[in-house]
Amino acid sequence: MDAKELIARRVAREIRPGMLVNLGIGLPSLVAGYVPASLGVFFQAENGVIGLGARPPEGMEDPHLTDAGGGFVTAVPGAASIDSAMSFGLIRGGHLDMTVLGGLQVDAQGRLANWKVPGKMVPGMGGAMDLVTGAARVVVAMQHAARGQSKIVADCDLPLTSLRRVDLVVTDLAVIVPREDGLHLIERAPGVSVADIIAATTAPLIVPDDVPEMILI
Amino acid sequence: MDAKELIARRVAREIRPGMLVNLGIGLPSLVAGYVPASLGVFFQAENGVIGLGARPPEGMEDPHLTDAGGGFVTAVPGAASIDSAMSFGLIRGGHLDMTVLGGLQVDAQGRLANWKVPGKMVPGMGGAMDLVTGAARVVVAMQHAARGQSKIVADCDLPLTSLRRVDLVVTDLAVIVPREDGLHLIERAPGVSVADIIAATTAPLIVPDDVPEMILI
Amino acid sequence: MKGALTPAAAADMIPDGASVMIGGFMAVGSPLRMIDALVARGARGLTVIANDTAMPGRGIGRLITAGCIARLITSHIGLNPETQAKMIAGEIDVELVPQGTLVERIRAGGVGLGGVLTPTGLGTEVQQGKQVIEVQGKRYLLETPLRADFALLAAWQADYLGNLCYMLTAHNFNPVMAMAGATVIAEADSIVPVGVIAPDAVKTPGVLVDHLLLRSGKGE
Amino acid sequence: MKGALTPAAAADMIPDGASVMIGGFMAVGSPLRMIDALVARGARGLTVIANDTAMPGRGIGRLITAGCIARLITSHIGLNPETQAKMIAGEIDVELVPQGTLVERIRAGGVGLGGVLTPTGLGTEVQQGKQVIEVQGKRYLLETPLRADFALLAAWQADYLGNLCYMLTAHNFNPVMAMAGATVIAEADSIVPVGVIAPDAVKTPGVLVDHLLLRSGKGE
Repeated sequence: MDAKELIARRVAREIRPGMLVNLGIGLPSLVAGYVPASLGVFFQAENGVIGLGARPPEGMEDPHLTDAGGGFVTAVPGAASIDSAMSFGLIRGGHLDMTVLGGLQVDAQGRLANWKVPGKMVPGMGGAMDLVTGAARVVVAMQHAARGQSKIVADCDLPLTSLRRVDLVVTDLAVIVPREDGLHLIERAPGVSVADIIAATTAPLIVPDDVPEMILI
Repeated sequence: MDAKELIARRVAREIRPGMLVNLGIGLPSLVAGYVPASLGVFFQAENGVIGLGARPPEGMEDPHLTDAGGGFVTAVPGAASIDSAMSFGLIRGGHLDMTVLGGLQVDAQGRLANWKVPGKMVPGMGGAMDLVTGAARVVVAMQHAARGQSKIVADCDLPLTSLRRVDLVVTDLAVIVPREDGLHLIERAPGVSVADIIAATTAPLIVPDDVPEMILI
Repeated sequence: MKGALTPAAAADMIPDGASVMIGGFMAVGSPLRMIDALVARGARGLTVIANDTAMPGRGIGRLITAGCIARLITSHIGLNPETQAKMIAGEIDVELVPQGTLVERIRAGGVGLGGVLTPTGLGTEVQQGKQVIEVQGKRYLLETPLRADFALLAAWQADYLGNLCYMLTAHNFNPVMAMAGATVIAEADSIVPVGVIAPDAVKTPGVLVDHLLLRSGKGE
Repeated sequence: MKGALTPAAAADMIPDGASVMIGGFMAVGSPLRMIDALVARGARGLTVIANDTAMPGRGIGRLITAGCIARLITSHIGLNPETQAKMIAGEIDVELVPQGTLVERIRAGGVGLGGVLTPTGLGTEVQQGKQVIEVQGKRYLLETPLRADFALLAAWQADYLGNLCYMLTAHNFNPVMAMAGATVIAEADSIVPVGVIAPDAVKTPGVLVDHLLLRSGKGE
């Protein structure tokens, strides 16, 4: 299993029956593939649909029905079309139960940076700032390191997405819960030791005596 | 012709082809009856329809289609249902070409009072404050006097509806244009003299040499 | 959507003293079965947020007559002399709000905005006690957001996920209130199976609705 | 509605240097014929307000490639490296705005509100140069309203009064932009006679629309 699949399968376990969930583009969008239909979860795509369904069969795509990355999708029975004002009204107004977003950095205060690398890459924040500010629960799904550098850092040196402390960070090495007193390591990936995680992390971690292995869907 | 019909017929002349017009409840609502269908005017009822039509035939009323006074109406071809947020978005956003409202008082600065008589009658402002603030053109349609008292006064002693100067006042005696320098008398009702109007008005009026008689639709 | 309720069960969920938004404009688009159930239960001390109080004997007018309401945030009570009389007698505390400001305050509450900057009411009694904010050389009143413990809605059609459609002038305050109640209860003229309402026809997504009333005649 | 135009005639109405809102999200729900006509006319110096610039060769991406845009107010340019390169080279002045803030700023402009009070962006780079307003003990950024000389919309269905319906995820920014352009031009997949669209299906009332594009193939 590759790192992305591992992260997506672990994040999928966070999703409860009946939730309204927004998945960011890229890695987070893989999570939908591991959420059983029986949970009755509704996925929101912030570009305008509640009740996002899987990719349609070849030849059955509709140019009016895409996800936030511009890829063709379907709609489940009971789906609703919404405009951008309603979409972000749901997000900012606290009606979204969970968002899963990618990250460039998370710091010791649990703050996320994911929209800009000054001078290098400026994709823009898109919906990320509203999602992190407004969603009831914010889950960051990202690789633990990029080009050998820890993405979990003492202080973000990249521009912040929000002052809000995210609720959970899931990486290919670990599951971390940011709390007021710091970053709590609560799970490790299969075959990864606590020492491996500490070595790969520049932020200080709070480590309990027992750090169980991730259970995956 | 009674006073209300006179006022409604004179106000109807203000309406231009293709306008979006809101008529207040009571006297102003009579104006619609004198606007030729050929003008292609759309009437908005602020409770939720653009393209208000006449009262339906007996037995064909629909409880989901009423005007702002709660009376049964119809919808013209091309009508649109709107919710209250869109309705007042149109009003406040300057998309409404004209509103015709009743009044309790208009003062020498052209300011309207029409929502409260302290201690006696407190209907509430409903949509009136938004209409007077936001409509491109505000026409007040009212009797010139009530219980022998002029309703066109030097200073409103009733609570104001808005600081905005209204654009036109049509009464059973006169047509008055409020401008920065005061109230200009521009027309008189059939058979009414300028002296009659001055006698019936406590606000100072600016009177040109020639005050023509109203032309009615 | 958590389930479908009888009007009586829904009224039992709403405690005395609760704040309650109620859709409708002169009783058109008001949840009439919910209102009757609140009257039947003898609700007391409610704070009601609604466009108007209709007329005596109709819609929200019934809550006025029955003495259910202690506080009222509304834009118009001109067609209900009972409301005016109870206000003047001090039995109901009434806050009068311009209609466009009222709907935006509810919307702001529902969509997580901190308030409304509106030119409406500037320089009038409505300004009293409020902050005036200047933006790009123009002055606006800062009006605060409104939320409520409950939002009671009327819809034309619902499905069992809680997706709602409204009809003609019965939309009015219902779509914005759907976003601003902590618990949202909707009564619909008809309830259809999931999948019957086209996505483009949905005006209030079901994720906002907590309970539907059972269809009239079921379980009553 | 004032009339139906060819794309070329519509593009001729829009002078160099104009501010233009353009609907769409990654080119879905963008007025593609209008965009091509602006490119064909060689428009220059436009200020474009839009959610994103799609990708090179698609939707608003074509305006970027053709050098029509001098200033851009947008939420996301991550999938268009040309936009990023031109921004870094100083050829396009880009203001990045959180998506929910962008849509509310446009709505505020369209509905006559003085600004938006949002928690989004507090304490981030987005806060720079902006007023922070405290309401009921919480802090919000004051974001200013946006309006434009033109709003260019895409709709699924229109009638000849300019009433518009949108389809699925092609709604996005179109309904709010319909309120915020001084002149509003819409292109629709189909145009039907007046009376064919049910009042409850109209998402943008025709009174907001100044011009429709003639149906594809007519007058081109």
